[in-house]
Amino acid sequence: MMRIAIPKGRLLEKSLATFAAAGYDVPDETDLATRKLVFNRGGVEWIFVKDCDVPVYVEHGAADAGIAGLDQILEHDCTAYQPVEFDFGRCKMMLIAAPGAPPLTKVATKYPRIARQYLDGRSIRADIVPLGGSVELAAVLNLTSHVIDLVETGETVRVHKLEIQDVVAEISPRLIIGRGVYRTETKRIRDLISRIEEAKNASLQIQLP
Amino acid sequence: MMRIAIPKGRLLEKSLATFAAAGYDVPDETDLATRKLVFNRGGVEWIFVKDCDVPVYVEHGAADAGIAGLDQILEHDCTAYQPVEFDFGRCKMMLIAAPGAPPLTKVATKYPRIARQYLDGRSIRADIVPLGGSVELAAVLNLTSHVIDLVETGETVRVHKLEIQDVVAEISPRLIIGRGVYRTETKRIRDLISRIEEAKNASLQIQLP
Amino acid sequence: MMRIAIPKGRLLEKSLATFAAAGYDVPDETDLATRKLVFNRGGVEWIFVKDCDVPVYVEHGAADAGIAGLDQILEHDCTAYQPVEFDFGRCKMMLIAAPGAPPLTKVATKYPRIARQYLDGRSIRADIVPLGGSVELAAVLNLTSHVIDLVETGETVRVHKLEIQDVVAEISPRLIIGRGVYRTETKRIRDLISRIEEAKNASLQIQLP
Amino acid sequence: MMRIAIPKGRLLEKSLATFAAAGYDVPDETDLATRKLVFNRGGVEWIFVKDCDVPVYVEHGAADAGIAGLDQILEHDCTAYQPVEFDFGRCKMMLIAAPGAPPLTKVATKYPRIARQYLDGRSIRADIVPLGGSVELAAVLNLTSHVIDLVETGETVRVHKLEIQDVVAEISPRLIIGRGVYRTETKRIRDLISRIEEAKNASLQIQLP
Amino acid sequence: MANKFRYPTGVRPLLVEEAARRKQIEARFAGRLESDGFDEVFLPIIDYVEPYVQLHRGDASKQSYRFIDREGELVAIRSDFTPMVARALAPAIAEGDLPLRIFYRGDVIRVEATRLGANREMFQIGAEIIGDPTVQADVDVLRLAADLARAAGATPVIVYNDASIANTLGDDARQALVSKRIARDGSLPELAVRILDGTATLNDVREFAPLAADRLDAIAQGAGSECLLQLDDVDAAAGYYTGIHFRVYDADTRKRIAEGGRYDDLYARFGTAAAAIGFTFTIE
Amino acid sequence: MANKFRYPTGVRPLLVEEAARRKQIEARFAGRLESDGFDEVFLPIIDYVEPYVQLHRGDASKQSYRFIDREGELVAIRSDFTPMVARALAPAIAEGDLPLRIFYRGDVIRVEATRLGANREMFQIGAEIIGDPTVQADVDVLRLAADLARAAGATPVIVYNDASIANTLGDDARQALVSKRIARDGSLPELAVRILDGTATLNDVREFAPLAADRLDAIAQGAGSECLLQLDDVDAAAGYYTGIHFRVYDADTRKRIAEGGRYDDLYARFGTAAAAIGFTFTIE
Amino acid sequence: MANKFRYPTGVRPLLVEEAARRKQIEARFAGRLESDGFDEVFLPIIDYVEPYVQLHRGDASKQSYRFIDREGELVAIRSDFTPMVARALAPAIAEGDLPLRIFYRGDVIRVEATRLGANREMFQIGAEIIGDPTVQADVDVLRLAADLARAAGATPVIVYNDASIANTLGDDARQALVSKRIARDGSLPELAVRILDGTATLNDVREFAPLAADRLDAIAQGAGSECLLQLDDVDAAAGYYTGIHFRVYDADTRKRIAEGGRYDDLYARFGTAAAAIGFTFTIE
Amino acid sequence: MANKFRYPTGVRPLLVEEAARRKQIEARFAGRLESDGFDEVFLPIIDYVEPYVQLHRGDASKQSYRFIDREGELVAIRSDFTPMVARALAPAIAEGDLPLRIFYRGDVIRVEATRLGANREMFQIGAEIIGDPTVQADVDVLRLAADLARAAGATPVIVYNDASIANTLGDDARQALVSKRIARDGSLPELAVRILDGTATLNDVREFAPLAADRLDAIAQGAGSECLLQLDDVDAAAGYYTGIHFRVYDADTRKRIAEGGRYDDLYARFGTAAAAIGFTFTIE
Repeated sequence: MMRIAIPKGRLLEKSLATFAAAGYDVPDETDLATRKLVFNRGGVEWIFVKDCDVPVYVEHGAADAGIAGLDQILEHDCTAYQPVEFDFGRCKMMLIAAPGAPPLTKVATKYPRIARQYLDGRSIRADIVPLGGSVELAAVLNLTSHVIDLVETGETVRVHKLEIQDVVAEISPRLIIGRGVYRTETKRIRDLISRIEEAKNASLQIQLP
Repeated sequence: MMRIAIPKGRLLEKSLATFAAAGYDVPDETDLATRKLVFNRGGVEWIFVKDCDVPVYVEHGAADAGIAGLDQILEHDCTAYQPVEFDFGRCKMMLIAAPGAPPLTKVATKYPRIARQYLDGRSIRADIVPLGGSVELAAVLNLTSHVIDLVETGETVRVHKLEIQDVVAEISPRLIIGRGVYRTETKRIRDLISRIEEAKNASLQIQLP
Repeated sequence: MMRIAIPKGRLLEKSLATFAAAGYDVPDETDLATRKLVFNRGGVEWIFVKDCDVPVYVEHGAADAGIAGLDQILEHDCTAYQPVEFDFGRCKMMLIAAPGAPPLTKVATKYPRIARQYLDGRSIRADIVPLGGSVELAAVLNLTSHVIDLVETGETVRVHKLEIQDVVAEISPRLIIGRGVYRTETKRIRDLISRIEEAKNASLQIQLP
Repeated sequence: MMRIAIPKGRLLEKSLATFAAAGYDVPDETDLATRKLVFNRGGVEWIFVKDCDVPVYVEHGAADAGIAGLDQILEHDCTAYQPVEFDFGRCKMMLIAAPGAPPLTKVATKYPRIARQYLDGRSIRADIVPLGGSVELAAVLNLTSHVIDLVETGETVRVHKLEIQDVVAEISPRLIIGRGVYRTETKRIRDLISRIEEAKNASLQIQLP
Repeated sequence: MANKFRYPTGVRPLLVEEAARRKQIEARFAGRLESDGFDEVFLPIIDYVEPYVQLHRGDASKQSYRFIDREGELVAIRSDFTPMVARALAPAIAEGDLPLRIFYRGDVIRVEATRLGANREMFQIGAEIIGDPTVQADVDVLRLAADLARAAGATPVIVYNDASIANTLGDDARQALVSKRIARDGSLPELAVRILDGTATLNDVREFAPLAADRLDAIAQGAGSECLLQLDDVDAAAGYYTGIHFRVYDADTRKRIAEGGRYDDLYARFGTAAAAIGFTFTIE
Repeated sequence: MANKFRYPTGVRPLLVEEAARRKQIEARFAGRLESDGFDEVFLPIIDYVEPYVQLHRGDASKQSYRFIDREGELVAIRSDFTPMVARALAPAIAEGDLPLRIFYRGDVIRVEATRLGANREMFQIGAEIIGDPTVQADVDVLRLAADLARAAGATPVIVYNDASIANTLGDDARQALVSKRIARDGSLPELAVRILDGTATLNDVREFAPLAADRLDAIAQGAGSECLLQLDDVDAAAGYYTGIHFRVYDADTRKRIAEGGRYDDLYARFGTAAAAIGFTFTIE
Repeated sequence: MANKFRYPTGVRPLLVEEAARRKQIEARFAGRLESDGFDEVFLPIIDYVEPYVQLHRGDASKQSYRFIDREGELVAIRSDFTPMVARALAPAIAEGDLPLRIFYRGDVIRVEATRLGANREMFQIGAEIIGDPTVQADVDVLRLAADLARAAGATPVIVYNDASIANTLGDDARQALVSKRIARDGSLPELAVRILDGTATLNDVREFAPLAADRLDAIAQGAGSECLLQLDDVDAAAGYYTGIHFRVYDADTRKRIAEGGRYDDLYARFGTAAAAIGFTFTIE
Repeated sequence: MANKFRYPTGVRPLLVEEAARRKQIEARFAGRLESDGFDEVFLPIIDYVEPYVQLHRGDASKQSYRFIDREGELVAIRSDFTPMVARALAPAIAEGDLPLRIFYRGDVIRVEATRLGANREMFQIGAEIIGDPTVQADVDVLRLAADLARAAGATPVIVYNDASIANTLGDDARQALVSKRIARDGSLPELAVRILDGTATLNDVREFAPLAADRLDAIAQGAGSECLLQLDDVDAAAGYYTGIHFRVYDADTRKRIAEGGRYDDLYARFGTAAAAIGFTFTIE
């Protein structure tokens, strides 16, 4: 039986919709209303984990496939295959600061690995302060002059009277597949991929006109 | 003006109650119902951050004082002073596994630093798999054989049909004070400490029959 | 005034003859019969030192020029210029062993640096035992199975009933010139070199029938 | 059969005399007049090697015992036992320079290891220039400001108009015994030692009155 | 250090039971290899970095403990066997000796901050045939790898491909095959798309890489049923493989347990041209 | 580096013949030890320096390759087995398991610019009995060492002494015994002089070190004829030996081939008190 | 390495503007120190680790870049000046020269995985008076530190204590003072509790540590108003301080900018007994 | 370590008098450079090895202290300034800023087992003009070097040549010029023989290397009388010099005190194309 990891956060609904469109029997709203995190449906074991944990389950082979944002894939240096990139849930990793901020020497973020790569790539010598949440607050309260965070609508940035200084990375959700299962269960995995790809393309065409 | 960091999570109410008992004018329920995270009350700037970020703000001098669990203090290797230990919110960091689990070689946790120290101290060579949430699920789904997590009531452990194997650490909330402010604002900080200590002792006497 | 280093050993006579043929006023036999080692003649200070010390004096700038065998030049890793190579005093650095000797694992020599380079170049892992003299005796007395030494006539090898296994290097005497003096006294040094070169060529033509 | 190494240099006669006084049948003058270096006499194989090579033969077990100056023992970092120290052939390792020499920054010597230890022990940062002979000449010709060399009578120092600045080490000849043979041929070696010791004491008493 | 029970990353002692278990595994492997005519060589636990510089893929060198020795040379603790075998044997090979059948074993130590955990000491045992460029050698080695995997209690699935094919497709196609994410907008060769989709056949490949296609055909006829040709099993960098490149998985755990292939140019780099094919099992 | 055939100081590959020879020696040693009830343990090729700091005699630590690891710790490549065995086993010993009979083997790598040459890679194989403080264990170990030496083709001469005796004589006497040069002017204890001259008996020793004398007496009665008590075999520093300390020589080559002794305090340093005696053979 | 603009942890170049700024700061410090009769010494950027082993507090040695040199010695890149000054000067001090006024400056490089960020290169400039054990020297040094802090644009708050007091209170009390968490159940000396509460006076201290109390009294009379005696400013380990120990904070940023104190035993460790007091400013 | 006064190879402290002397020299150099409009930059004492790998001539990298840092990267202590300046400045150069006049100073530390002694710590001070490809820049730099040498008390002799000429003569001729030993049997170009004999003129050179000849002509007209064109001053490897390459000797001691030249390709390697010429004085 195949095990698929679904992110519990902002990608949850679209992820389930995609699998449903691909013909999978996914857990429904009644299921989700329970506190349960594991469901067997249509020969698949669906597991619901935090967004940031999807790449971990797939990398370790504890899930065969999953849907994860590129932010989490990069942050975990996840080596799983990423055969399908989705059009929903796209956003940007941004460098944000208060207007008139001094040069960047200290930056708060939930993504220390991505931040490190960004800084190194621009030869900026700055300390990274890892935070667990409310990252923009760090710039407001002068914990750091800058923050690096995911921006969807930009509302949080505006509310905190901050401004965007740079795009760190374009972020999109991807279907990820573990390397071991891809090699040893090639047939079933290729079937999964092509069904998801078709569902994606179908949804694409619907959106188009 | 003094800035005090309050954890938004499970310690929120007791933390505020303690400061109130110590005579501080703390934000009230109406305040908290807003989405705001920063309040000025009675000459103090109260900031509400994630539990895990309190030690970060205090360590960096972005808050003068705060209340943080020992779990977060240890996990961040925070060097702030810890003059008062509270009696509320105590719990235990536990090593948990399914009944009949194999020897520990891989452990999932939200506290990788604490886990590393625990394993090293027992000469156990095991991989640590850092997770963001639902840690017990890792043992259920065989991502890892063991998990290390905070246990308050033990309910989660029971629900997942796991069992406790060892106590990793006794966890209690503490008042933490930054080193720089302690030295340069000694008088005001000592006043804060003694007021909190009195409030704690008073509440202690109330609890005693 | 120029200072020239003459080797006291086997190259002494030919060295002096070369400088004489080049028109220099060199110390004569009466001089050499004294125990003196330093002579002023014709605007040159002639110093007589051990063969192995000529490269040292020239390298350190304590002599401007000298005559030294390639064995000593290599053994001291001497960086002086070697503008003229002489035809007298040629010999060979040889690898020598008793007939039927075991594979080379330990070799005695007066030239440890040359031996090391020889062994490394052939990927032979062997210990080098540095000796001060009577090197062939080492193979006779089984201090080592092999020796590396200079061979002129081969007489010593025969007397000790040893045999030659390999040629380590072709050795010839050279005129050597210090790098500093070459650059700062270019004119005088070039004059010295061309005089010596002519004297060498003249002697060459004499030898040819 | 035992093999004993005799130094060919300044210690030759006294070394042979000591073994003779101890009742050993040593090679006589006629023997020494030949170019031979190995002799069998009275159940002992006597080998004649350069002073500096005695410790090498004993250290490697190619000779069972020998007589060597402390200068050569130290210079070769020889680990052989030194059960008897002789009263003949004593001299001193000296630091020598021209009158009014500048501070020591470069020193020529035949004993680079001993020189290094001397300099390190006095916290003197100086380059060592290893030479093969005529070491005092180096100070005369300004190759180095100082030299470290063995001084017996002091004649060489006076001739070169140099002066002694310090005593580097007291040097005496010693009977040396290889470690392996000492342990596996204990009886015969102890016999050798006590005979040499008696011979030494006898000669001591003769000299006394 | 704080803790007196810790060992450096990548190593730990094996006490009585574990040592016995390790010895049993070793014996099973070594016994089979010896009975097949393979001779053992012992390779040093440290070696210079420089001779291998051009062989390392990407940051591989950072995976090993490295340090400067007393002569100022950069030295690494062994973290990969195959190039070491070539460096050790190349100067000693006489043509008349070929083909040689060699095996080796020992610890490899990696210091890398591996992704998502996994910092264990590893034991490797490997074998190679030197001087035999034939398809038969390829097939023999595949069979031997399968047999050894079975002897170790695994259910082998051997995925193989020819390392030279990816070179013919261009960098963009290679990258797409590595990530498994193909732009279906016609910007990539159709063959690449078909390879990824699993619809490509050796006939499709033959057009671009006729030798590799023929070779794979011949191998397929000789190889056991546990061997699966997977044309999309492509690495980001070529490494030293020149022909067949395979990985052995355990179908039960889905973990990779061995890797191997043909590296006909490797010995020439160390001074003696000789075809070679081999594999290495990694035991944690 | 200049030379592509060189290997770092202290290591080199063993190709087919040499590897076979090494395996044969290993098999002979291991076979004998296993049949005597010794169990093998595997020890890591690298370890931290710090746990062993107080055990090293003089500049011993400089003999090994040392480097700083990624965590800033000082790490060394294995150059001596005995303390490693104690560190590895001590935390795992349960009292009921004792006495344990353990053996181990592997390469040790030394980088030292050794005096007068001698820079070869070395293979060591050793054994020890943990938790048996009796004279019988001392005698058994001496016999085993002699048997193993014979199995390796040597003619063993085992020189032994008790490491605790030198401590009772004072530093001056120790130094004299180490250098074998004794001032005969009455400044040293008479016993020291007699020990050096070879005239001291165990009765002489008994006055100063009664326990050691009795122990040596008992050992002498059980030990084979290849064992020679040599009271002047004293080291400059005590090291970790607490009782008998012996060296095995090959009478044919006069080379030392093994060293061993009793180190009853060593395990306690690593957390579990247990008497222990063992030895290590070194094969170049 | 991936990135061609990166520099190793703890260092980076200072280009024109930054270099000019640094030079200005240096000039301001050095000018003041020279006009006060301090002479500069230059200290090496690397040194052996061993001479300082007993001086390091805890894991301090792991904060610096360390490596093994060509002779096998452990060497560290400079990460703390004060003990280096003592090692350099001690062999050169003649008694007649004392007191000496010395200053020094230079980069210190730390490699530590610091808590919560902070991995910058640091420049230090420090001064010390050697051979003057008087209270006046203590006071002079406090005043000098305050003046230098002002010259650097800071508003100095100097917190001082006597390092010898904590030794008289016992380990439990020291630990309590370090963590600022005191068990108020009578298990600790009352003095410790009062020190933490800020109610202890020098008279209270005098009972336990009369010399330190008198000394602090005398210092208090001479020290400027920016100096605050804080008896609870206690470190986990004594380090090398023997008397006054102080830290200079900038009241504006609440950051520590300098640290210093009296270390009368330090020079003796390097061969020449001499009282000494000094401080070091750290500029990021 | 044996000796508590020793410092690692290549470093030692400078106490009061020596430090004062060094400061005086520094001040003289820096004063002159600043008054000529050169701005100082500060360069790190350690840097990664990798960015410089292709620039090193031969075993140069072994001359420096090298070690592996906590991230597994190979790091070296500074042993040559010029490429470091380019790496530090290249990313920061804006075209409008050019030409830049930069100087730098600091210790360089070499660990090499130098031939025949000479293991001292060295201080270097250097300057360069970036972005000015003209002959005038060459002449200005030669004059500046001569002036600085005089300011340091030396009698400068500046030997110069064009590094590009040797490339046109072929490897054999280069080798002959490096060793100064020419085979006079017609096997080498006649120009090489004449260069060595000192009879070659720029007209002879012009045939093979017209640009270099014209440039040297122009330089000769502008350069002071202390500058000597020596066409036989050729190095074994080209290094990074692309045009004039010169060495400053002190005629009194015959020692080389500075080296410099034009390296118009160096900045491009670090990301920003810019002509550059400079020199470095080395003070022991």
